[in-house]
Amino acid sequence: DEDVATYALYLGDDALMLAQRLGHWISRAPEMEEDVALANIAQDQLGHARFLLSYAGTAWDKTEDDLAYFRDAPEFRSVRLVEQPNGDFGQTIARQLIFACYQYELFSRLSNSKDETLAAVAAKAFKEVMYHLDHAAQWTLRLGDGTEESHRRMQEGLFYMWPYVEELFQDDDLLRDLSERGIAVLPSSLREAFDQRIAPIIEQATLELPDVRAAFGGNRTGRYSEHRDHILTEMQVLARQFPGAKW
Amino acid sequence: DEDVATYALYLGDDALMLAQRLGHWISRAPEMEEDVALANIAQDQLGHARFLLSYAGTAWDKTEDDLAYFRDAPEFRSVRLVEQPNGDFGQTIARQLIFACYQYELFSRLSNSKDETLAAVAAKAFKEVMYHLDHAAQWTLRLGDGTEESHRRMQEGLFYMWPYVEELFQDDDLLRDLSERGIAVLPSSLREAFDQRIAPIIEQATLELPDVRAAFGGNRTGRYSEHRDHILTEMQVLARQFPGAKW
Amino acid sequence: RAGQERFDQIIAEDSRIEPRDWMPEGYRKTLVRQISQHAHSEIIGMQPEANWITRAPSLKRKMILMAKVQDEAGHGLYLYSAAETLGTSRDKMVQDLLDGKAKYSSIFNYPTLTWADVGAIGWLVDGAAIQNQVPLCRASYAPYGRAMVRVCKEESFHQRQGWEILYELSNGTPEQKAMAQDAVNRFYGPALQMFGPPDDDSPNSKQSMAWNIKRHSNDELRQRFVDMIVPQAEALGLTLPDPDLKWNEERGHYDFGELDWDEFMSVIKGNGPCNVQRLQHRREAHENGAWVREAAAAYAEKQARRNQDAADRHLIGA
Amino acid sequence: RAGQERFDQIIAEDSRIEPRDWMPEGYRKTLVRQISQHAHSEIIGMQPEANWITRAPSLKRKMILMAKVQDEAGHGLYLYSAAETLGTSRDKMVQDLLDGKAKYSSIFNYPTLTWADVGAIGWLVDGAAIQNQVPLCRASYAPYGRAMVRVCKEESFHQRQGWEILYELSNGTPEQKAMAQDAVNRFYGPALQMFGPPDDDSPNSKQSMAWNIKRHSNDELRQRFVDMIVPQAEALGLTLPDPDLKWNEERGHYDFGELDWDEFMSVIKGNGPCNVQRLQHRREAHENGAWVREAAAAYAEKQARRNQDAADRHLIGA
Repeated sequence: DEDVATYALYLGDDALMLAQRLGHWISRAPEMEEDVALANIAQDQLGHARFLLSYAGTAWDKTEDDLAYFRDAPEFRSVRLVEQPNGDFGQTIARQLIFACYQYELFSRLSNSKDETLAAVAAKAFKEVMYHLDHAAQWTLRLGDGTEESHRRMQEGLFYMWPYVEELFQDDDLLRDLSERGIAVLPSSLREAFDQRIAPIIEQATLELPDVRAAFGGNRTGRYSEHRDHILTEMQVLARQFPGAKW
Repeated sequence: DEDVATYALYLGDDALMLAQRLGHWISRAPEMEEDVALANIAQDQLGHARFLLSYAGTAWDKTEDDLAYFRDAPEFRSVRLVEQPNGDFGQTIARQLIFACYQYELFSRLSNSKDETLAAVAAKAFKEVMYHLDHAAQWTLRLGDGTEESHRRMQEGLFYMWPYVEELFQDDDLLRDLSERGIAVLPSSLREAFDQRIAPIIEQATLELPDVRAAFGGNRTGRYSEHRDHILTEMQVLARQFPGAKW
Repeated sequence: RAGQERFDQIIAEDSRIEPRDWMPEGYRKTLVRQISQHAHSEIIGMQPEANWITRAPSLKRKMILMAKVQDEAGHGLYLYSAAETLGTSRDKMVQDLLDGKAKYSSIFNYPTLTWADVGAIGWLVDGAAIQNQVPLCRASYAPYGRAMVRVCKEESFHQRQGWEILYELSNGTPEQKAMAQDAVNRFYGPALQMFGPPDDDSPNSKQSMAWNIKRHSNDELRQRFVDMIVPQAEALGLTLPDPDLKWNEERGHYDFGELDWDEFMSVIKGNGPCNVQRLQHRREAHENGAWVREAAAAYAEKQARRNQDAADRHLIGA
Repeated sequence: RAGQERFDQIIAEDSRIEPRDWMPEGYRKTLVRQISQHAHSEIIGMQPEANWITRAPSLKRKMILMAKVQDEAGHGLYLYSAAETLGTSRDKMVQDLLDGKAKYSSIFNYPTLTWADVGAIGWLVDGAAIQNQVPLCRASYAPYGRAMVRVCKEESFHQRQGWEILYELSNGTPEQKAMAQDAVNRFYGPALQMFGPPDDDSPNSKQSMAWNIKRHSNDELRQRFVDMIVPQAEALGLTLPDPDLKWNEERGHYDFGELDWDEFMSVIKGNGPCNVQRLQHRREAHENGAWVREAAAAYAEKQARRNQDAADRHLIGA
């Protein structure tokens, strides 16, 4: 079913891009414990990505690596949030907080999908995302309610990432159709729960919900971010240098 | 003459890598005037690179773009200094100062090469390098003798780049042979003039010559820097995505 | 009173106002706003194209692109200088930009997703800019006019270079041609919107025209631009993404479809695809450069003191 | 006096010293130096491999590589903890590293130029590390031994994964095989040098062996390592870059050629290809993270105060 496969690409590409971004932190984190923690989260996301891309690939007779390494930028389906640069640690935590809140709501519902494979991956991912959310929330508190500088940086991180929140909850025809069939979760249906989950964390961290408008475009279409091509350039370079090689 | 062509690659690859590094500054410089200045220097270096790679290509029936875009990392012949990351502006100025002093001495002598093409490009490049040297020296003075922070950063920049100075002056069989034929300038013959040119600038800037040892390896061999592959990944991505295409 | 009369006379004669001349406050404010917005557009406008400098697919294209983005920095500098003659400092104007208080051309809030976008920006965005700017060379405020003369000379190169990029792509492989068409599809509408809202919705235009700053209405300029690019698109072998576009024999112009003004207003208000990204890039450059600018200032001050000391010593015969 | 006797007895019995036990200053210092160097090596050793995380050529390899570099961070943490039981704080040890006062294994001053280097590091560098570390699981200082048990378990995975990378390459395309051979050529000598200088030039070894910290001499360990990797190299179909390498029937060991000890000493003294780069990478991470660590500390303090206030209020019945 190509529709289900495309949906798996939506979710898998998100996880892959985020894993790639987080992977860059390893050996550069503010504490050695964070090298470990960020590597953990990166591996979880990469794990989701591998599972979802492999599943998507069954529809087109492609492997996870075919899909990860041999699609060009316009063919990816990720949202712009996960493609945003790491920036400083505050910016990364802002991205993590938003995405973990979103994935928490998504996977808790997707584990009831009528598609058994998606239900299984969501159930597994949900347990991991609980940790990601805890990690992001703890750091949001520490940074927001830490020093003046950390408060400013964390607030700026949220400001930078917030334009890409709305895209997480945009529906399209494919999603509407799959959710009617009980396979996908309709993104718009998650927004309220997301807001209720993230707002108290931001408030407790003495931070403010950013007053910034949603960035036009996105919606998993050809209107992706300028960053995507840079991410893929690095990720795909070696695989493409030796097409057909095994590793 | 493949030896002459290889020598042209030595010099051309240096200029190309540096142009690529400097090109990244454009739109990110500390003053808008510096966006202009660094773009200027980047274009000069790219101009040298194009001339030298085109000349080298005549020996193998290759174009400048064949050589720039379709060689892999081990086939490049650049020194490690020009591959070093931009870092902050102080680190970039340190790299500029060292390389401009080197190119100043190199081109002033190479303009007497018995190879007329090399002599011509050196004569043209020499005039440009006078400006690069002035630019780097002025900034070295401002940063070294500016604020406490700028002094520290400029000193750290020199410290970071200094391990790669010695490689600029290393001879090899090809260079010895070509210099006996009056075509190349023997790098070791430039060292004294280089030291005499750079030391007073560093001193006047209230900075110290770094007490750090030369980095083993290099010598335009397979022992290049970890950075080279990253530079090429970005530089070559599009050309390689469409092999044979015209632009 | 005498100043106002003299000013009105200069305008009536279509002569030029110089910085030393008296001018009404509204005229000064309008100019500062317009020139600084123009300067900001040049500076922010560096980013979408600079995004491709390190990835340009041939060394020749890399060279041309670096020169082009450098020109934009240069234009920004001329224009800030022109605005400074009106009594507002560049620092103040730049700070307004960084604080999100100042506007810049909303076209630069769109991303450059492929190499073809560099071509589309050159052809369409610089093309529209020229259409806007050529009449500004005759703006009543002399320093602005002089700055625009320099800018326009370079912009026409840029437009030609953009057209050439698209020409090569359009005559290249099918993938290259598709890339070119996609870029034109994305940039066509926003480029037409660079002339501003339709005349009915452009309340400030009338006063600017009365002051001989603006010479043509938004819709006039837009029509000229469309008339210019249609044959150019044909020569490129690319389609302009407007089903209503067709020659109107009667008017002697091309008719074209309604533009998406909701999108335009929404991008202006801040939700373009890259508004936050563009400002953050500029802020980062500014903040990362703060220590450098401080060092330059400290050094200049030390040098001045040293020169003064030397002069003093000379004076007392030391 | 009683402490010394007790210490000597524990060593004589080949039992374990615990942090609460009395120990000679030399023993403590030797251990702090050795364990912290080992911890630094894990932390600096993350860099050459992390360099390939974003470029790993398959998702499976990317996953394994991330896990591996993560393990190294974990090993660093265990080892700093073990060293802290000897009374030196992790902050102090890390500061010594950042100040260039502390050493780490000089192998990490070599660059990873290709993907095959990740394999060569796994196979040769982790292989040598295991050879060094397995006997350390029985080191007389108990916390060190316990840390090494955990480390060794994971290292043997790593060596196997490195071998597998090289196996795939060696059995892949000719370019892949050449890449693998080139990596082995570059890492073989430095890997053999990881055991330290020849026994004649290793003055500290004797004391360490007397204290049951070290169990085998440098040359013994090196020999074992060579004996182990020669058949592994054959299974890989790769050549070890040593013309003097051959089986010695009489000794029951492989003979091998003299290593380049001048290069070794010079890399140790600071002129490896990447010494400055590795330290700067570490310093940058540390400095860029300073505000984060300060925030965490400030937040922890606030929380402690809040808890205290709550407890106080409870106490006074408020």
